[in-house]
Amino acid sequence: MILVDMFTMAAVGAGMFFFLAGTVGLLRFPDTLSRLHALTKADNLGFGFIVLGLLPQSPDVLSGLKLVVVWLLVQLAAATAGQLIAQFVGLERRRDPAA
Amino acid sequence: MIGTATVYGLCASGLVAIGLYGLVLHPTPLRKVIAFNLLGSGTFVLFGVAARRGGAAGFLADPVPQAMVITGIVVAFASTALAVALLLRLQETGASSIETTPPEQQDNGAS
Amino acid sequence: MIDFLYGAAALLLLLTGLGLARMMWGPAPADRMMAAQLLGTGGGAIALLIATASGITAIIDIALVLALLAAFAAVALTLGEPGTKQPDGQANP
Amino acid sequence: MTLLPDLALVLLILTAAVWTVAVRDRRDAVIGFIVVGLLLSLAWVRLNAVDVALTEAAIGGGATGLLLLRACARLVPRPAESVLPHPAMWILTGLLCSVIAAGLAAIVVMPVEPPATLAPEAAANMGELGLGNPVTVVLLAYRALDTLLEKVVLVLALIGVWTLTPEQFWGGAPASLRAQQSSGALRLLAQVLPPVGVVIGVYLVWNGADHPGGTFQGGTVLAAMWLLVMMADLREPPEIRLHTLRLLVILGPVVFLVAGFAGFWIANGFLSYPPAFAKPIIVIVEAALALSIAVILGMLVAGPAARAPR
Amino acid sequence: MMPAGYATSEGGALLVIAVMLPIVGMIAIFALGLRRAERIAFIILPGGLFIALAIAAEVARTGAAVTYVLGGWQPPLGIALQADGLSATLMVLTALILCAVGLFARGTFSTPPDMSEARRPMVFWTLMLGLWSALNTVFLGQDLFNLFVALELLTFSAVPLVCLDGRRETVQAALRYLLFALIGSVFYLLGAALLYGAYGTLDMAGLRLQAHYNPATSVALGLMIVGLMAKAALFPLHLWLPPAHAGAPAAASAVLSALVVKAPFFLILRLWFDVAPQPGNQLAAQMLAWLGIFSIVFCSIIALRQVRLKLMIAYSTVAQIGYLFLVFPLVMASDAPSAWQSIGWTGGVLQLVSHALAKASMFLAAGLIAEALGHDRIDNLNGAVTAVPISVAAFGLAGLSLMGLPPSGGFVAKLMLLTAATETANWWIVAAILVGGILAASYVFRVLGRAMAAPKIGFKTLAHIPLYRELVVLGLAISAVVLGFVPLQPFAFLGIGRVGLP
Repeated sequence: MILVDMFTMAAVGAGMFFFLAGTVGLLRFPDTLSRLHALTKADNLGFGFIVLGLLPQSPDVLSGLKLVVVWLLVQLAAATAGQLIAQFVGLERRRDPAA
Repeated sequence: MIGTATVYGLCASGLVAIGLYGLVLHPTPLRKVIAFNLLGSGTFVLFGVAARRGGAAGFLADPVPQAMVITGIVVAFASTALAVALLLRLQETGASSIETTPPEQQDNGAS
Repeated sequence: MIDFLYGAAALLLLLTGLGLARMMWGPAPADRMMAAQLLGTGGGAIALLIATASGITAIIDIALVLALLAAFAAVALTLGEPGTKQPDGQANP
Repeated sequence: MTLLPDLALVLLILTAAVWTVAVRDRRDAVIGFIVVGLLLSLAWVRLNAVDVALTEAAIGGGATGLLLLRACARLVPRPAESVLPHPAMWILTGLLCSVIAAGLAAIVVMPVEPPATLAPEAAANMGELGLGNPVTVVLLAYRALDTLLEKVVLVLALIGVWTLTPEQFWGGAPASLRAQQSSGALRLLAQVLPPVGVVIGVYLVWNGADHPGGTFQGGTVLAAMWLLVMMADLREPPEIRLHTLRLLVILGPVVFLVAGFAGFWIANGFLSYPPAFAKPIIVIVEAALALSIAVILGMLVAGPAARAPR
Repeated sequence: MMPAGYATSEGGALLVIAVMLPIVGMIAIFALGLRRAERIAFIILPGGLFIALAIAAEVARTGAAVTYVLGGWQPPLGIALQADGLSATLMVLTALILCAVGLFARGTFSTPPDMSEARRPMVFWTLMLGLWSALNTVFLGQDLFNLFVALELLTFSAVPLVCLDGRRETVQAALRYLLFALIGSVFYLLGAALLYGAYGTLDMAGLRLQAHYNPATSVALGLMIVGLMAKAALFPLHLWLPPAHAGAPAAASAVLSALVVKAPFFLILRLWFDVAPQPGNQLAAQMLAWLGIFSIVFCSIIALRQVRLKLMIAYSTVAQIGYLFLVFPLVMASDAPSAWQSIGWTGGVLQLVSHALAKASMFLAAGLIAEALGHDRIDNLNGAVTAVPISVAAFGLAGLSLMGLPPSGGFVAKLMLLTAATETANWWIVAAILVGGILAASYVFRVLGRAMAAPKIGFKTLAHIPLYRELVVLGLAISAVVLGFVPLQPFAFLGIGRVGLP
């Protein structure tokens, strides 16, 4: 039991670290595309580690399954949103090179 | 002693004030609609505070105000949709804000 | 354990909350949208942590809906005319 | 437990709200509003109102944001006209709003003892119906009339939006929701997500009888999936004269009305259910309502017809 | 929690049908091929009138309120509908006016033969029926949240009617109307949230038993009344009304002016006398009356200066609504044993009813005049009397009621209000009623003078108006006049089923 809890703490802690990294990147990086990169990292790794850490704590199989589905959906959303935002930035640059 | 519900009660009051301010002062309809939604959210949170305080009989929160909020959110969405459709139509017909020309100047047979 | 999870949720809220600053600074709509994106996924993670800590599994469904609609705002943004600033004459303090 | 996280959340919500109202650009304001919605769904979790949190997540994060962003995209960009309201005006308004907020705050910090609640009454009558989710019971049994009328409100809103169709386009299809630039990523998302989304939507409706969730949350998720498919240009919005569309719109209200009137014969009157069949009746009504809500919300976002019928 | 003790009475099911029948018709029109819109509406209209009359008869027969508890769930958990004398009266009024308007609109909103479906007929008839259901729910509802839903139903039916013809000004008016209505709804809902937080019930009877003076109650009722004032277009929140009511098609304007703005007033009345702790707040009553006085004087003057006929009538609506708000101090200061035995109360209700009939008739008459002449500029109405003589006559008869000249319902109503005001020494109200009457006379006679004048050379009518449409308008005007023959005393019927503290 203790071992499981320690695993959870470690994994959630790691997830928090990546969220921290993502937020810092979002705030500190100089241009939009590198900020986007940092954000995707937070979504992928941060969320992944938190789900990984919570999995052993889930009370029943359905909840565990839902956790995995949530993670998969976040991956998909992050990938798509990243692409779309990058495209959006590209379009914006082309239209208005000064920006 | 301030409880969790009270904290959100203050949140509700703040949202109401902010929404009302935007609703009164913004000249453009779209911004008014956004402000209306903030005002509505504040109102709903006020119901939520009553719900949370009313948790009893094995329920963590009183279900009656929760149901009212869900109904209210649906109605607020419908209002937003109608308002957006109206303001887009207004643009198509050539006006750009709700500052009307004085009605007296309109001149053609009504109905 | 429960305290740890609640603590983690609170910390995560603060972290993602900092992202709000990016929403305000901008400068491009894409930057603001990224902040919204971070709050969406962060909100999902917070919901998962609270669900596990409180034992109310229904809260996982909230994370599910948030994750399902996480990309929605970004998709909707591409409906817009890219690159056109659309000040609507509003200049409130 | 400490109140600090709650205070932080409230602070974030209010900051985002102030920014939403104060920012100049209207699209930025919409993004701000979406953020407020996301944060509010967490607030609803803290208020122990999981059903509402689900609704807020589906509506605030999905439907309303999409509706408003689409409006931004379709409104012509206008040069900034600096109509700064007169200082006296905004000071006065600010004062008025502060007074109202202070009044509300003064009332909410003094809770009544014992708390005013209908929870015990709601709990006492739940056994008869065999449903586990008290909010669903309130929505579909105790206050079924409100819910029924609210569905009529939705139908009327749709008619109201359709009224704005220019005469020559009546019966035609709404303007396309296609994205600015076709994108492989978007198309992929629109192919992968909807099957999952539909399962989740159905799950929310089904689960709503006994656990948080229900018709509106499930219906909104279904609508969101439909809209996604339309935005990825895999489907066009349907023509508003289509008979199937009309039938889907009224399916929910009709089933609800039939169940209501059936109460005159099989139970004690309008909108009452015989205890033995209460759960199946409510689940059928919920399913029909969810389908109608999905179609109505989708069509409300799509807007009035903008093309002549084929 | 004290159970309010509702019990379904014998004819209770009629109340459910009164609310649901229009909805059934609306859904049928929406689904069943819209070519049949008008035909379906003409099945529902007499049906609804019959139900309303049956409810009134039941109230009169039993001498008590008719009640229906939905699903058998006792309020405050569940919802009850209840018809007392006042709500039965208003339901009959609504049914009568809607039937008249339906007859008037017959043909103008029918589907052209070469189209499978047209926008205007479908929208007009569905919204009319939606409106009817909303009004009936407002009159019957006993639960403040149920009434919120009813008010929203009303808004969503009324707003699209304003911009039915899609002209720019009407879309603008509709948007403004919607925003005002939404602000009103949010204020109402805020008040409801506070009341629920304080008492754990939104059932009116339950609140009446529990409500006492405290900050929560006062703020809640204040917010709700302000919200409803915005919806009822009381000065200074009236700005949305004139463009909205003037822009709608005549049939819709008639319903909006005659009925829709009365629903929020009815709710203010109920909040004031059925929910608020008694005795009511003297200061608030005086304030409402003062706003009423401003409405009467200010908007009558503006009406006098209008160029277009429909806008003039719309401003006159705001002025006439002002009279309704005079009721509060008059009833409170009266020494009658209960509010509804005072002459001010009866006068107020009579003003509501007679204005509804007169204003519906006036808007319809204006519509016919505009159809016949092709415009509605007041200065150019010469010859209207030769084109549509009956409509001009109806306009004049309805005008009697607005001016408060005998014989008319408006005369009796204003006389009762005047009597109540002199009895209670509210001299400002006396002055306002007299000035309002003079101003109304000026704007009505200005129109009549033009309409009776000889036509200009080359005058021709643009459209032939079928006789039955003119007769409908005349019928409404005559009923407003006939109300003038009621006795000058409180009606017992209006007090049936009204409970409350002495």
